[in-house]
Amino acid sequence: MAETSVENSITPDHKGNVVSRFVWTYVFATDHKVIGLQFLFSSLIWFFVGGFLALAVRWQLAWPWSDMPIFGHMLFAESGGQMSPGFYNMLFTMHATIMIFFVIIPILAGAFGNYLIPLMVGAEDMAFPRLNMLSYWFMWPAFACIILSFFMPEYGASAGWTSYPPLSVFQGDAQSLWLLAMVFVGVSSMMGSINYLTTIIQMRAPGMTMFRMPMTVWGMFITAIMQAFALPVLTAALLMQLSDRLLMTGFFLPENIAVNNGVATSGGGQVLLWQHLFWFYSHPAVYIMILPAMGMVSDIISCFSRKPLFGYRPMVYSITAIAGLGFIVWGHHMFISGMNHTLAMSFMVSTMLIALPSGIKVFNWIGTLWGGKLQLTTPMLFCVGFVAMFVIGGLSGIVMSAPPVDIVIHDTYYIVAHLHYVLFASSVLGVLGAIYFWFPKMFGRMMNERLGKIHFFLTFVFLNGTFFPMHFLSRMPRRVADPYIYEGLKDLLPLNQFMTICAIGMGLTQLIFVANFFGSMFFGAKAGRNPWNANTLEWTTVSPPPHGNFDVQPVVRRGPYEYSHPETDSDFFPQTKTS
Amino acid sequence: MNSKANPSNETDATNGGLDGGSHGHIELKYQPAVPVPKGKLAVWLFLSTEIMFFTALIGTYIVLRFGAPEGSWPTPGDVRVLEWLGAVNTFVLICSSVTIVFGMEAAKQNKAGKAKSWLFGTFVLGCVFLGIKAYEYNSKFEHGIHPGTPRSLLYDRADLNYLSAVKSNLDAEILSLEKEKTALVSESVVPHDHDVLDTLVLIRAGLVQWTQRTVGEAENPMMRELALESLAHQINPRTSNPRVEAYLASENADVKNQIAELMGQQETVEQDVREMQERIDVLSEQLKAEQDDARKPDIESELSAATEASKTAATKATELVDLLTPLENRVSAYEQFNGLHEGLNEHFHLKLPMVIPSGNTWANTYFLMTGFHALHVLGGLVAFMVLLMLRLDRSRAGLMENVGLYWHFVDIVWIFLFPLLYLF
Amino acid sequence: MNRFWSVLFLLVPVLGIASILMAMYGVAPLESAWLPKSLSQAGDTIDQLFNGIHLLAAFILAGTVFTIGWALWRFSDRGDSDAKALYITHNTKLEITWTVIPALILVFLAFFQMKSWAENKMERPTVTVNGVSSFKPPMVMVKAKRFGWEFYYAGDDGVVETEDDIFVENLLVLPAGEEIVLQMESRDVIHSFYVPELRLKQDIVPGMTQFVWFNAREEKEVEIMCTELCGWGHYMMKADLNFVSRAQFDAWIAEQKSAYSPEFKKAVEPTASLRGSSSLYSAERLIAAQADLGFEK
Amino acid sequence: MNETDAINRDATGNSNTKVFLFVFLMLCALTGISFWVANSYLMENRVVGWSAMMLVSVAKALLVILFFMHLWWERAWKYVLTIPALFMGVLLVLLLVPDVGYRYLTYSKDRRENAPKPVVSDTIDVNPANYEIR
Repeated sequence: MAETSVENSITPDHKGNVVSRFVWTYVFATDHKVIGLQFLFSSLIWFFVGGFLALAVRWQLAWPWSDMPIFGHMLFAESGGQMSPGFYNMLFTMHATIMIFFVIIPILAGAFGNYLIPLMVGAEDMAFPRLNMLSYWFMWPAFACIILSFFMPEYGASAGWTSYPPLSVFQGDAQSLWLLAMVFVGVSSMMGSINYLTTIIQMRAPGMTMFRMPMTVWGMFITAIMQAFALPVLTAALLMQLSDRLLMTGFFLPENIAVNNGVATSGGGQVLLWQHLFWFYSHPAVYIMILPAMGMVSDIISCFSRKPLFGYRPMVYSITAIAGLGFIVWGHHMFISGMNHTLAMSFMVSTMLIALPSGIKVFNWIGTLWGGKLQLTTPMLFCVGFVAMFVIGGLSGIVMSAPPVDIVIHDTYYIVAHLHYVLFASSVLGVLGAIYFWFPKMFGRMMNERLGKIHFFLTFVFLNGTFFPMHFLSRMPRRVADPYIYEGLKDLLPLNQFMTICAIGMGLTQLIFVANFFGSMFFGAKAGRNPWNANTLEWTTVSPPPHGNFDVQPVVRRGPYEYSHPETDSDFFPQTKTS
Repeated sequence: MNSKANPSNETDATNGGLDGGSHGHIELKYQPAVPVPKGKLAVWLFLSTEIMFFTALIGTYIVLRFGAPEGSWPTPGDVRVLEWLGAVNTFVLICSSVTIVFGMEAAKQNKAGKAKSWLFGTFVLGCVFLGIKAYEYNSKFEHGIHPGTPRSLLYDRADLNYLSAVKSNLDAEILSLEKEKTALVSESVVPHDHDVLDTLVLIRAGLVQWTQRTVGEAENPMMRELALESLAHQINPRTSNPRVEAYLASENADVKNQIAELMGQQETVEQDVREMQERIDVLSEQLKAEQDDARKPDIESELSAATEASKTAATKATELVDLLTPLENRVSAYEQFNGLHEGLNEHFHLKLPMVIPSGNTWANTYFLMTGFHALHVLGGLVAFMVLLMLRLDRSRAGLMENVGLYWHFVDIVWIFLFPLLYLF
Repeated sequence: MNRFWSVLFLLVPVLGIASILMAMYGVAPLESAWLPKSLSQAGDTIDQLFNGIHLLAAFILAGTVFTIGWALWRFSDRGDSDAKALYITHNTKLEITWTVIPALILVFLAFFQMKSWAENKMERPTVTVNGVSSFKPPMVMVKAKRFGWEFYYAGDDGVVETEDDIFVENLLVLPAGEEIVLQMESRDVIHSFYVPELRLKQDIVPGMTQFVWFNAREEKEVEIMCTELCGWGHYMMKADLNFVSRAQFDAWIAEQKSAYSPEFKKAVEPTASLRGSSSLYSAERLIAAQADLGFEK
Repeated sequence: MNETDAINRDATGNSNTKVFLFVFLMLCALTGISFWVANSYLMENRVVGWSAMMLVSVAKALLVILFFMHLWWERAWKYVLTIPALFMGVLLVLLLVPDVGYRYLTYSKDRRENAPKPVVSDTIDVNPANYEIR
């Protein structure tokens, strides 16, 4: 089937209007760009599903037990439109699951990784196109499981995205589907990461040494390594939990635990073992969810500052250090879990250390801005927003890496604030910036700047309105359907209502993005090969690039960030240009 | 926007690739960082992910095994693990590693036929490995060693839950055998070989009900534990357990003494019954013979007193029999079952619940690790089957090497699993 | 327009730090946010760390984001000059400085708060009797279950998990001004014991016994929250914690003892007497086994 | 790239056969050794026996990796892959160890009552005369 999709597949107006041709080009695609777009579109769809779930969570926190507008009467006719506490648990569980496993990881590694890696290193395609196709296809069983789980008696898994046993073993069948979905996502990511690594190691264009690779590729490279090493551990743990649920084994269950139907499991297991194995993956996953964004942000900031990236090599080293340290800090999620307290201290020290490379990155981005000739385009605004928001997320990370402080804020809204500053305010802003930046390359047309800037402004304001006040709620436990049941939390209601209003605003703002995205796809101004005057290899080919990517053999002569180089007249210096 | 900077012109990009079969774009040159083919690099990367997968499994094993209460982990004999069979399997895998290496060498020298026969040898050895594995699994399933509670017959300690499980298991078995027997009789087929039913009935009377009684009456918790442990020991002795054996022997002696004592009592009572009977006979003769009405009431009252006494004695006799039956059952069960070296389960091919401390955790981890290893072996066999359909000349040596790398990895995993599961 | 964006970014640290300070020092309208007043010495230490790290973070936030905003203000391309951007690729001295200084701060932080961690989680109070020092025995055993809290006060023997324990549900009354040790166990899934006023939180893991200790200095009524998801009723898993004077506490305990008749005990915890089994499930299973074997007692 | 060249460009096929046979014999011998260790006096101190068996296993794995998987003949890139994998695998297991040691100490009473109990214990008095029989 690889041979069948030889078309210049990416051009939207390709000639054969036969259905089968469409199927071969867009469904059984082995071209990395088509697969990247497949990941992009499915992630964006899930992004809106996950967003709806988040809004429902916010609704309950602001107006607890009130009738949910529109959906309440569809779903809870018998209870008069109120959601049940179990449904609330499902909402945040599925919100987190979808946002992490179906949105951020696939959009960063799947969509941008697929689209950009071969283009940026000068390869015609991924090393193994068919494996690449499979890695997208393995997302579909996961999608199917998750969609199906919504129709199970509990409307989906509701044990939290961390799925801590024994609770997760007590849950209904939706939990088994959830575990299966995660196994499929894991297999998909593992196939993808092996593909990326091989491509980056073996298929760089002549002259493209490792230290001439753009930061985007570096980010993807390190991410792929982390996925390759961390995911198998999660897969093993997921399979063990699945067998605890279905085969009544007891890897994570102590003696004398009766699961739902009253049958005792054999016991002998260890509850904390799941948390160790889970966080061994899920802490690196935090970096998997931000390193590619950091790479893309570095490229975009350098491009629109018209200035070389400040400290390229330290940036690379700090990414590597983050990855290395990222594997030995997982215990900071478990400070108060009953883990050995001395072990907690060693995790605390490594956690403190990991703040260092993150800090270096921030300083280097600021160094890049300093003395530049900044063009405040939409992608640039999103990326500067990324840096500013990452500072907040990183600093609250330092606060909670101190175990005594973590005693207070663990599992409270402070954590929710922190993780949304890192995952939403940083990663998603970076992703949106990257979409605005590479949209011309993907579809051959520019996105609307005015709408883009309005989108940025509203998103930026509303996200801070939603997530910043959460820092003040370090006494409000998270995952609680009705916090106002506690006398001490009753006075937090107005603040929660304010956050919910901001969250609704943020949700509505994304409609501007949707309009801009689809409008520009068809009516945007035509983009040439290099609309941003950028240096990296993907801008040397046509937009969108044809199958095979390059019309001339790219030969790399310099690093990716030679903006405003004194030796040339123009303020940019493409990597392939002969001086 | 800015075309002057573009290093190339915009001509042939859009019409590239329209000429059917070929990709239609230029052949790009690369600068690989590692002097190996892409496929081999990918296999190595895949193997590093596999290392982490098995690390997680082995880590789980280590946590559960070394975190289990001191001294409770089952020995190979407890769970029917044959060390030598594991060693044979290790040998089989080592052999298969060698054969595939030779196959690859042959392919490199372009000897396709030779390569194929080496590969076929590897395939056969892999099948032998899986066959031995299947045999091992089967021998465990036969003994009720399953991962997971509903089918597993393993209990972590001899307690009341265990006793109740044995009781219900035994009752169900007896009931089904009895049903079978009735069905056979009603079909006027002579039931053959129902020794099993007799054995089960004796186990119920002489072991389970006895233990139940002992546990119910014992005041000393130590005695309760000993009674339960001795039941578990008789069903499935793990190692020689002098404490339980001494308990059983002394209990047996004690029971025999009680029987002797009761027998003595029984004789006296029987004597009484006989005497009473004689007296009644004499009295009723007297009553018949007596002509004097005035004396009749006296004899009648004497007779009724004698009848009463006889009745009491008879009751006492039956009571004694009631007391004696369990004791005698106990003694005959002891005589019949105590010498059994392998325990009831093994000797009579029964499936009664067994006490193997940490047995369930053992089964969970054992089947987890060997199961995933066996799945990997199976994957290798599938790859071999695909390879066997191809001509294995020099051009396929790289492919052979990749499959070989995977197979060696499977071998290495087994190299670690063998001591961990069989010898530790 | 460029000015507009730089002002937007300059507003981030201004508003952020202002609102944090308002929350920290209880200025309206954020007077009720942040943490409640600490009730214990250990809580004060944690508060100092918490606020201290926040002030440090605010300082760094101001420094970095102000620089970003200023860079946008100062270096934006307004199309009024042909000059190119500065060609700076790196500055080793600067980079070493901004690596070493944060590193020193972080290492200092790491070692600085180890003591507080040890005090809170590792150094369980001891008592010395006749020159032999041993761990202070727990005053109450906390049993978390879906969805409520059970508290077993040590009876006259001063030891928990014995027959004379006094059982109270969803209400914990403790004397203020004393070092108190609680023993924590779970009956089913993981729960977490959180008292914001004491800055105390501990996950309660089934099958595990853990201890927490604290010393509240005031008489106050506070709440115990569950902070680990434990099922649909997680949100209503709440208990009251009343700190009272020693005299009031003794009176309360005496009252509980008299109210705590054997019949009541049997009614509320039918399983507690069964050979000390403390998990709901094992007790149920034992009852079933006993009924099966004919040992109803 | 010529795929066959990538493998042991220095060694001829003939000498390889001898190496492979030697490795095979070594592997068999080492399997025998670990089998012997398991049944020997070394297991009297279990930690010694376990470490000995693990060392033997590491030796066997090294033999397979170096010769059968050709790493002996590969260039330096081999370290890039093998060292991180080794590092992370060992680390994961090592960091689980404190919780292993911690585990049995923190058993709750309930769990201890239902936990597996070793059947044979030398410390218990085996003389039944010391127990009252009804």
